[in-house]
Amino acid sequence: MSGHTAPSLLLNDEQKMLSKTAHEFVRKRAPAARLRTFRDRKDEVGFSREIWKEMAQLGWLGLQIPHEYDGLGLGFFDLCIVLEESGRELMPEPFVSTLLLGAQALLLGGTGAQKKALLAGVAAGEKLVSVAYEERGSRDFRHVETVARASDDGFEITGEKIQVLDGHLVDAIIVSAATGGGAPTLFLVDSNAKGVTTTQQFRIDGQSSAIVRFENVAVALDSVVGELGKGAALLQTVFDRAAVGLAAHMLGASEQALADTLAYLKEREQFDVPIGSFQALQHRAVALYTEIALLRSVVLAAARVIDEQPEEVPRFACLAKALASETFLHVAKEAIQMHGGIGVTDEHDIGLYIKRAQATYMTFGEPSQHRRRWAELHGY
Amino acid sequence: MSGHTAPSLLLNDEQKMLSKTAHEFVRKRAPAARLRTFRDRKDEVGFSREIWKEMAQLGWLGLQIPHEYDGLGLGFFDLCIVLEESGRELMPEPFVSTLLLGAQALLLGGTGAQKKALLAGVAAGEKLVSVAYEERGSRDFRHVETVARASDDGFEITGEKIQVLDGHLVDAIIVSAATGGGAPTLFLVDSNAKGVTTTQQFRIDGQSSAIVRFENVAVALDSVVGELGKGAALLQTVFDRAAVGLAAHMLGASEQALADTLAYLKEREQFDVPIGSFQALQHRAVALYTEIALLRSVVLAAARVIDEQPEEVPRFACLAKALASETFLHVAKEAIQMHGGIGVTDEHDIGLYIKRAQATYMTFGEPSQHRRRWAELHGY
Amino acid sequence: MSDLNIFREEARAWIRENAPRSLWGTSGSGPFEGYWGGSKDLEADPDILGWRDRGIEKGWTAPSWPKEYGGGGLSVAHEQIIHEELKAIGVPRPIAGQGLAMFGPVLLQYGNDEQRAEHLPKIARGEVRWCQGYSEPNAGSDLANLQLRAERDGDEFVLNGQKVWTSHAHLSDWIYCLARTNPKAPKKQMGISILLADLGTPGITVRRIDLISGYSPFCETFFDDARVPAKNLVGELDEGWTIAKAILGHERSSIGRSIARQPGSAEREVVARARKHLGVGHGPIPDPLLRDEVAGLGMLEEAFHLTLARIEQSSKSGTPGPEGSISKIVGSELKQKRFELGMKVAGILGLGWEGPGFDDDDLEYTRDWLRSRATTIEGGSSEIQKNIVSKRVLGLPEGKK
Amino acid sequence: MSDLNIFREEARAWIRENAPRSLWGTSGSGPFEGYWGGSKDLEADPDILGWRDRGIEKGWTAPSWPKEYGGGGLSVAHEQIIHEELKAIGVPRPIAGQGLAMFGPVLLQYGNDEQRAEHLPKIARGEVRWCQGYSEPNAGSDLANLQLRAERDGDEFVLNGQKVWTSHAHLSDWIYCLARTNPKAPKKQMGISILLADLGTPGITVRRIDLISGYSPFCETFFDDARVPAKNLVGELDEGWTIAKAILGHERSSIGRSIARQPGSAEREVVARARKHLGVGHGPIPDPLLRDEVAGLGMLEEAFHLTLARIEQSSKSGTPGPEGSISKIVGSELKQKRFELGMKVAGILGLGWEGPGFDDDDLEYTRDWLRSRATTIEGGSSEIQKNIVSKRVLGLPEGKK
Repeated sequence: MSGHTAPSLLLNDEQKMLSKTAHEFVRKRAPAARLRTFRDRKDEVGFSREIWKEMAQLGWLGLQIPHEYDGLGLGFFDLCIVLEESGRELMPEPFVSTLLLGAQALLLGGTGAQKKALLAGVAAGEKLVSVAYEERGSRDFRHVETVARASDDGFEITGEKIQVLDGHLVDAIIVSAATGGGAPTLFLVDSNAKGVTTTQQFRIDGQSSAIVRFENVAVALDSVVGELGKGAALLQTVFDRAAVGLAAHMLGASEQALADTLAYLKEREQFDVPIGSFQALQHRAVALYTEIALLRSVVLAAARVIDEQPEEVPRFACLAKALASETFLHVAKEAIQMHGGIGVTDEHDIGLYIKRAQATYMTFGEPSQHRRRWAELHGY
Repeated sequence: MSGHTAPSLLLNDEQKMLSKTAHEFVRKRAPAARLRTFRDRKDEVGFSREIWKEMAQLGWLGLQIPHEYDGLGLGFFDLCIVLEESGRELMPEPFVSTLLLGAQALLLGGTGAQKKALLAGVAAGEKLVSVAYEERGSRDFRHVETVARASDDGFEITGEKIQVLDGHLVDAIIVSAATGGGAPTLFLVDSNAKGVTTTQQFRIDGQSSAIVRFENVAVALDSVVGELGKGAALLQTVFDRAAVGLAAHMLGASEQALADTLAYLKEREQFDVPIGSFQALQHRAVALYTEIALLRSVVLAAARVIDEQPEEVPRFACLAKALASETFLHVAKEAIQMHGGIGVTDEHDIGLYIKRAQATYMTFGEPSQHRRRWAELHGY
Repeated sequence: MSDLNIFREEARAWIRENAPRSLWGTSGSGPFEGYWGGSKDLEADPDILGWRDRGIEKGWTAPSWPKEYGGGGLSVAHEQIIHEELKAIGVPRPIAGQGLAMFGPVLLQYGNDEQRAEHLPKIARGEVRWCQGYSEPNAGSDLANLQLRAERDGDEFVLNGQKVWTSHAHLSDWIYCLARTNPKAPKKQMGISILLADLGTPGITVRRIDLISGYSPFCETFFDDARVPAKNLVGELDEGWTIAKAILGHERSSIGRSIARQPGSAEREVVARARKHLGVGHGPIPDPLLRDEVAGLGMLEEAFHLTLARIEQSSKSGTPGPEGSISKIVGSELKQKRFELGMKVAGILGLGWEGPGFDDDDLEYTRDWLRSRATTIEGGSSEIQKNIVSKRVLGLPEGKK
Repeated sequence: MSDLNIFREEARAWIRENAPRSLWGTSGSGPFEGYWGGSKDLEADPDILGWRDRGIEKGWTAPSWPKEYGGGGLSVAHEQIIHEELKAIGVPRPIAGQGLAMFGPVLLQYGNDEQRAEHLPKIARGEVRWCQGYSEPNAGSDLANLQLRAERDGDEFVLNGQKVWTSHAHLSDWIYCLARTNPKAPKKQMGISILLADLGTPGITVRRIDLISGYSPFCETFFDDARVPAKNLVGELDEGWTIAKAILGHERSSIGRSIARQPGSAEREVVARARKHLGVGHGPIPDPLLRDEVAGLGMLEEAFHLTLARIEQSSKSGTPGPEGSISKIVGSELKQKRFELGMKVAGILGLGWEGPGFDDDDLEYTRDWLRSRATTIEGGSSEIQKNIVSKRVLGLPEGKK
């Protein structure tokens, strides 16, 4: 993509201001150290509902949600600005479940009624929505063992989903279940519906999640999201966006881990000099900086493309998520190594980054899966 | 392989002496700079017949050849000692064609008469033998387009082989050709036989090679090497040994390239200090040293295993060749980079190593092919 | 039959007769694997305690220590045979740990008779457990920068400062540590002494350190006007650095080896995880990229073990090569790669910290993966190892740092 | 319509009318692509010479130079439009090379009127070709260590010493070079001056350098009591280093960009080679490992181009980010990876040096692969670039080296 055909990769003045404000908010209000607190008390929520509400009041949750649902009607690009900052402190708030999965599924496939019922609540920070798609027995979201059997006035869903992000906390769950012929369909299910049970799970990265079991859960015909039997294609489109949004989060996390490491390299002295004066570490730090600079270009482009060139989204989603996964994990490993002994202690924040890095690496496709899809998209 | 079950990886006193003598001989008589001379005058031989003869007189060509064919009757391990030293100066003499391909094919599959006709000559440095197996149309030696049609009193071979090492110089060629059902059989062909024509080829690495064409070349029944239709299995066994021998050569080349680079790092000054005092280069040099140390263990083990544990040869051949390929190419690239500008000039020897590295990388299987076979051998 | 061969038969017979069946196959029989003794970590298993007692009786808790100090009075060669025979059936040494493996030998070489008589028998009997006090917050890679102050006051030294990474300090009775006895020495390597301290001494407190993987045996040990008898000085005053370096060198060369488990085990472990998590019971791992990575790991593992074997064979033949210095670097990288790949094949099922939805094996594996990040840091970081190889093996000029 | 837009239409029209059809699509239209002129490398193609003449006539060989010096008297913005319109149809600039791209701007900024009047018109008319004399055998990464001596003797400087990597010196008429005019200056960056020399001066000899890839435009240039008029000093005596640094900075930032070819071209090239050498005309590349590597290359390429675009957009908006400093590092790595992968897919058919059995494309590719090894060395090695980024961008403390 040459200079004059590349999408615009710059922030306008409002976006720069948004970035700055979000940066300050996150660094001040939502330090990564919170993750240990939530973990140690086995917090039933795992994040701060107040902070989520505050972000809603600042308009950040509704950035991309259309005016008609009380959002600001801006772009996915704007949302990514906030997501990037959320990554700096590894915020466990429900960005992925609600803004990247639930809201995108509704925006892309929801009926007017479904959107109306939920999107305004999402923008207001009052409603949480997640998508339940992971199963124990399958690593391919196109193949589901959860089934939705046609009933007199709708469907009955039975099955189990694992690691549903915020699954025990959300108001509504969009679940993939096999309908006639085995192809998945997405259904919008009220979390309080009879037959839905959740069990909280505890992951290394502190992202709230749950096992969600569906036992003959009755849903009406109008609970289908998108088209019957076409859930896989819709999910793929949702994942493409979610992957880009998550990549923005990972970009922020990588940047902060490097920033913390650079600060440590300048401050920590051994052999009577700052360890950052050792050339071997300098060159490795430059390698990290370089990877992050590439990642930044790619994330900005992918976010822009979601708003402006829908046909290019799959290509850029692969690119952004593959690079984000490799870069974040690499940065996180090097950050620990350069911190030395304290880097592996639980009390220092830098070790939290590798846990999020591993979790995000495994979410919405590993790099090799994205490279395979990229190759297919390029015809080889 | 734990300490007490690993094969012996040490040289005995005779072998140490052999290593030392060969080292001195190669460094003094056969400097890598010769490659440029042969290349620039388009030398029809591409190596020194005198040096080959001298090495024969020193007993080095017959180290592994049995007493009955005028060899010393020692092991493949001993041969690898000389091969390692030959690698230091990238010797283009016909080690691979004659000692690793031709002689091994005869030793493993030759009839008494075939061995008798050639092996003593090989040990004496008077006869050269090569194996012709590469074809333009196939990258799998099990599939050959050269055919051997049954005739009244034998076969008629027709086809073209490329990059036959020393193909234009050898006395006899062992060629793979498809017999009934398409399975390859190996035939021993006199180079002067009617219908054999050769065209010298010029490769980057200065290893002599040729296109060899067979046009209705008549061979007798007793020219079959090994069994009819079982050429592929025999070739695989030959390649396993050849891969280990070539890995020994690559080990020597890697060691010398690193040694030359270390010398340069100590001698070259920039910014008023030897560039070898820069930590980033130091750590990269240590990485090379480490890889070479691992390669040395693996090559010694593989060579020993050929002599003592035939059932383990495939595993160790994969291991040795895969590591040798990755290590040598990595060392060669870093050697140039650390030499800076003069590293890429034709007049400095260090640039010769990358050419040999690329050629040997591509010979007897690339690393990924060896890893695949390794996985198969380990049942996964 | 040589003396040693006869002894091997005797040792084998005695071990197989005396080691409780329940312990067979439970241990790699290394110096740090097994029951560490001491007054704080009480063991309940009667078989373990019985085996300890049989070992003490026989003098084989410390086979090569003099009998007067509770040892077996045997040669090092005899001791090695005992350990090999234990390893052959996977039985732990009767007692293991710092005291026997590290501190005892130091005291034998550098201590005085009074110190030996006081401390060694209690170690050999597993009554007193020792830990090591080396690193400090500002003395990690640059260990000689240590600042724990020991000031002479009459018949005592008064200790003030802090040690870190004092493994198992919370379970130990005594600590041997490096302290700065002369802060005015012209070089920081000078003015350091080795002192022994009872961890029950007033002013000494121990605080556990959790790692990113959770619980760990690491501690911080604080000294606040802790008074230690002057007779607890090992070796000469202000000349402890030489001893410390010797211990460190020993430690480094043993770490690489200690990382080495059964050859092929890393590869088999990852293959087993791939089969479990990819749902393929046999045959090729279906993802060719993963299969290639597993094979690469297997090859690295084999190359590492062959290199360890080569080092061992060379040192036995009296011509140790310089390759020993790389075993820590390669071993720790191998360990990290193993866990990285094992995590990769597990996908999201490797993301559990605790609790429902994750099985115990996966949870433990994930903790081990996190723990493995420390491997390239502890015991001399890879960077320090590379500096050492660069200077001592490759002869590259000392950087101005 | 703005002035510039009107000018763009005029430029487009003029170029399409005047550029010979045979040259369309033949060039990336960069500053170094096309006919370099001079008295030694005579061009025979009448279309190229005709295009040169039309360019000279129009003043568009050097659009932004003053008219009095043979330029077009236009603004830099106008010049850029001309170059964009050339690029749009792939027509080379009427004249290209060092003189127009590098030396001319230096003379405009730092030279005096007499020097400008003497040299610039001949460059703008393509009559005199220039080369650059910077590096020396002992002044590569450490350029300030240069030793070419220039001693004042009356109205002349007497030059003794050697330059290396003087690209195209054998085809050039003049050289601008850095020389040491004061060997006693307290720092090595001081006492350096910029001097111009006619390569026909007695005592100057040029020797070509072959690379591992074979023929190259590089030369060594030797000075043996070569006498140069004192008026050939550019800028102040002994103060040439500042100018040299400015030129180098410009050069570095342009190298990364110059490596960048058409986005996606590296990936397409490797895919085409895979199809040719693996015998698959369409569909997936059958080897999943190779396919994965190709996709990785394609992703890196796209990320690189997006980063170049981001740098360009930032600099236009007046807030250039610090990322520019990495374009040389990434661009050169991308180039090397491309050729390494292209060689890998060719197998043994990539091993040809010349002659029978190898097709011309493969032979050229192999030479290009070898040539690519220099990419991370020339124009400031990757190591030097990393030092620069470490210090100036990351703010890491200067090592004591």
